[in-house]
Amino acid sequence: MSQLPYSKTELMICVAARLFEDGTTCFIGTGIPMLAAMLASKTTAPNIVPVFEFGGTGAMLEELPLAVGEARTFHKGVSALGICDTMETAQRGFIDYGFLGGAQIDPYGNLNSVVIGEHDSPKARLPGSGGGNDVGSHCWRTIAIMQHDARRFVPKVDFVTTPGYLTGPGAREAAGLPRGTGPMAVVSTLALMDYDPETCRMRLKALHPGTSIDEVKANTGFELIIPEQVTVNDPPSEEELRLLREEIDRQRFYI
Amino acid sequence: MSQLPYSKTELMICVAARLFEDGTTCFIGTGIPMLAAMLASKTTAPNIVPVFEFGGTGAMLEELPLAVGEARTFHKGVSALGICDTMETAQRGFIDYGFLGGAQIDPYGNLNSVVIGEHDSPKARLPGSGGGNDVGSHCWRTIAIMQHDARRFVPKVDFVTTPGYLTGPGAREAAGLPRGTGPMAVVSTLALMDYDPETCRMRLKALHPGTSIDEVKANTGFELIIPEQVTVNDPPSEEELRLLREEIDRQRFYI
Amino acid sequence: MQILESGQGELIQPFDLDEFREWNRTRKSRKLTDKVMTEQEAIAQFVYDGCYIGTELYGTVRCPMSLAREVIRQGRKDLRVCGQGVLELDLWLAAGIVKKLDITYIGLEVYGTSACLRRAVESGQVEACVEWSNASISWRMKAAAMGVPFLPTRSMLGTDMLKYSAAKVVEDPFTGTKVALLPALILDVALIHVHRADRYGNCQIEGISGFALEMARACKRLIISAEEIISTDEIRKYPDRTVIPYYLVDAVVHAPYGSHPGEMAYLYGRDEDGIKEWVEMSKSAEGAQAYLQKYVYGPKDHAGYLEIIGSERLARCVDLRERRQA
Amino acid sequence: MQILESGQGELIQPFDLDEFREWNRTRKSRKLTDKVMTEQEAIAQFVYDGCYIGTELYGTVRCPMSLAREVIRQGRKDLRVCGQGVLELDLWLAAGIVKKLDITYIGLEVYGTSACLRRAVESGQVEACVEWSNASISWRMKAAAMGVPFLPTRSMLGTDMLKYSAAKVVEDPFTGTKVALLPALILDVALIHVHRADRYGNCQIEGISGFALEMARACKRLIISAEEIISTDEIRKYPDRTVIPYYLVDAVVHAPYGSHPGEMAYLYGRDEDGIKEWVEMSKSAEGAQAYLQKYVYGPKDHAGYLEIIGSERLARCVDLRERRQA
Repeated sequence: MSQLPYSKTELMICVAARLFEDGTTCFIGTGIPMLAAMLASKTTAPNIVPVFEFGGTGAMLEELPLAVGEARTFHKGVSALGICDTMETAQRGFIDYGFLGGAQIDPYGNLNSVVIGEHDSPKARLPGSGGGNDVGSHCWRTIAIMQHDARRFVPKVDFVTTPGYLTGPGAREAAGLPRGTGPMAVVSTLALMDYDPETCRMRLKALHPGTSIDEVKANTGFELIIPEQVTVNDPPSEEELRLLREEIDRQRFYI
Repeated sequence: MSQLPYSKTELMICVAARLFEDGTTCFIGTGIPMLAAMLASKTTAPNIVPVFEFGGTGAMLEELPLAVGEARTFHKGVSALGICDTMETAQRGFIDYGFLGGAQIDPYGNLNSVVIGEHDSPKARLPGSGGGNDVGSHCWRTIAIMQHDARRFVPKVDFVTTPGYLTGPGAREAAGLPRGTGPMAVVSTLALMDYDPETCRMRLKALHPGTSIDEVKANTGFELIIPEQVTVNDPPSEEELRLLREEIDRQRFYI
Repeated sequence: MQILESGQGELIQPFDLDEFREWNRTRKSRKLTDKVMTEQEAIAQFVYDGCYIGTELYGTVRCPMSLAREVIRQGRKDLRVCGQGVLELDLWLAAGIVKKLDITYIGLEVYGTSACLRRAVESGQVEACVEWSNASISWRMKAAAMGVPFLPTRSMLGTDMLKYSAAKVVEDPFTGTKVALLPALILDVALIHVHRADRYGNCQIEGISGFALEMARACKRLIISAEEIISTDEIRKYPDRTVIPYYLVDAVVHAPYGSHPGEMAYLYGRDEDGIKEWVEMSKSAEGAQAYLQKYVYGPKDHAGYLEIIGSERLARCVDLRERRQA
Repeated sequence: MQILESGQGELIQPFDLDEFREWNRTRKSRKLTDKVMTEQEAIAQFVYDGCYIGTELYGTVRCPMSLAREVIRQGRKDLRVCGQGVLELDLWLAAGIVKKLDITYIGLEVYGTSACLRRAVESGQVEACVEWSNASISWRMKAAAMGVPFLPTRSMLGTDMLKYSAAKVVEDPFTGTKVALLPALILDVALIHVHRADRYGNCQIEGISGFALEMARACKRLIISAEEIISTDEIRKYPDRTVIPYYLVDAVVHAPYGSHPGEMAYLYGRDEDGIKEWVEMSKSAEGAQAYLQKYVYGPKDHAGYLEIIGSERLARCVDLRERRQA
């Protein structure tokens, strides 16, 4: 990929940014989601309402926030209360989309960010849920943004931190999670995935330019549904790259 | 009493005011408690912290509030949030005293301010609990301020709105109310009462000047405990009367 | 954790959290749209016969009185109503438009009990009075605002309040102590008066916030009246002052002196003569009707009402306001 | 309403609401007493080995970093700690003073995972990690702040989070839906950094309040550090800005740049170089110790720390601050 005029990360950010629906509320986690939200707000979704977990709502994203509580998350915002207000707003059904990361994802979109291995004697202790579980529980639709490899796309996550479709159709509702919620998409370094509405299992939707179905399969540790129609995502436009490089992440924290 | 240089109401306010303990938090209901709190803050208890249910805490009582939510309840206050904050502060055990009124009181200090007669076909519909039940549930000690007559001091209230000692010793704790709480005193137009620690029943403590034990008994609809020692309350001092008439209730809403 | 006691009061506004979520998803725009309209338009559009409605704070303090009068003027009826009230609920009771009450306190504070409440309840015109304490009703809204089905409390335990409420007593599974569970209260319509709002509905309140934050988050329709309409730039300058964000709001009504004859902290004091007029006239059913005729049915709208009051009297209320310390 | 599922995580801070009430009655003065003291005095007086302690907000944002460093400097150990952390909990983990964790997130945000957390947990130095989501831990404090034993939520349901927490799942007796009950969390000690406080502890915060309101009301001892000490007259001018009233507070520490290397909204931005220095050094246990030596054990106090940072660098942080819109 090195000869391409953009990195995998830049591509992933661009594809994620295009998923933002204008005029919706979006719960934004640390990292790539922040870049995607900024890019979206400067391109196709100027009227998204970013919500950051520690209280910032409706900020104008003029500078890239590096943390979900910092001043940029409520810069010229419409409100700035606290985490309870934000999370309760989500619990009441006011947050349309949640953008998340994780260390592992399974075919039902369950995410792990707690441990690799056994909980009480872990091979690797990961940071923990943070707001991830809450976002996955309460937002209407969630979008995961992940590096794509077989160690991350696993048949069964070591620990279900953030609920996807859990064990399949009806499982969220049976567990008491709000009706009609669940994962919508995964944006990886290789492709865009969605979920089959019948089985709630992950499905390839569109390849990134230069990626093959076989490459995606080889880097996925479970059987991904491959529909007959698989499209190809547009590469980053010149304008998208300019915005990312010259306005959004000038200091290159991520790209 | 008409030849006395003060009214029964003035006397009642003065006796109530003297019960305020300096340096404590006091939940103040509408009416007489407000006058008593103001008088206390200008005399023996300059450092009481008045708490009003809709959010005002630590106000300087320079003008008589006429309502528990008005600006005077947080005038130069230390905080002004909302009713949940105030009531939760009480539920956490931060409010020492609550000053209350009611239409009926029984020997255990239970207060009624909901109905006379049956709830669903009342002889008289009264205003309702307001914050009364909450104050009686959560404050450490409550003080009732009442007109004294046999229709108000009854063997059994028609409706238990605000919990006193309920049915007697241990009943509050058995019901789940916070440990160690309960009524402390009743200030009436005739006397000051407290509660016998053994039985939790109301007990005469001190007569108002010019009142006899027989008069109190005749105006009490249940058997009041009469201890061997019954003292007499001091009449309003000149300074107390001056404060009440010239500073606190200049417009004579109450006195 | 079994149920030890259930209040026999009717849950007069049953709730469904998932349905509320769906409402909030589909009926509440996230877009910044201009919501400024008149009292007439707001009440006509959002308040309907039989709806469950509430007002914040209460009649003499930062209360949406211009909206409360308009509800009567438009002939809405069979309302199910929550809360405490001074004046505003009295007017509704006098107008005969209240069918059921989740009641905490309806009275005249310093001026005693409410004759309107007595007439309406003792005659059976109000069909149900379900009892709650002031904190309990606020916590019921807080439950809805949090998106949860109930909140526990130690209020109401051991009393007849519990018995005539719709609360339930359970044993806390962590410590074994008894607590009352208060069911969430999701209002159909809420009316809230604030100091300042922008055209989209972002609101600021000065002084105590009563239960405005909870109620604004616990309703399906929210009508805001505001003393002043300010720019969104001003809102964005102090996002930490926005207690009600725009996406909760359905209508913004510019209502100067909207709380009259009640007060508005730092802006104007209460109109004691105006309050006393109601206190006196409401003692009889006829007097109450005469008052309604004069102040509610008579004037066409809030501007008409203020004309009756007169600018001199309003100016006196301004003189009486509490001032910020210099 | 039976218990459908119980998390197997340890309730590492059991609670007793009546005991908390008694504490609040007898150990929290209602008097306005001067509580200003140094970091050394506050930590020496109120933080003890084995106590359950928490910090608000987190390392890079309005975090009581000067207090967090002093806890290490004084050799406190066996701490039981709640929450999410960036930097501040990293320092504690590196210093080996944390025994048990109610964990939500410990990491370095933009800079990735925490090597200190990995070393401390994978080695068994931290004896227990009980899992909670960010909202859940805040709601646990909110339960304590409300004086109730639990709050319900729809977070954590259906996941391993519930299993490794100390929450319980029940059926809501009003609607039959499942909810998780989160047990109240009453901290022994809380550390909170604010923009302004008076000498008694009345506090104002600018911008988001994180979970400061909840934590301040959910602890037995509360140490406030403040960028600025202001007069009580100033507090009384805007009582609606007091998010933490004095009676909750045990100590007030004047700590300018108290959140460094994190930011303080409207006052100073984050010191990226300072944060990166920790990110790099903390990758190895030795590096982390060297950092502690340089910035924690080395300087005598917060003033000494600020001398090492230097006024030029602090001035650069001020230049980077977000400004209120003109």
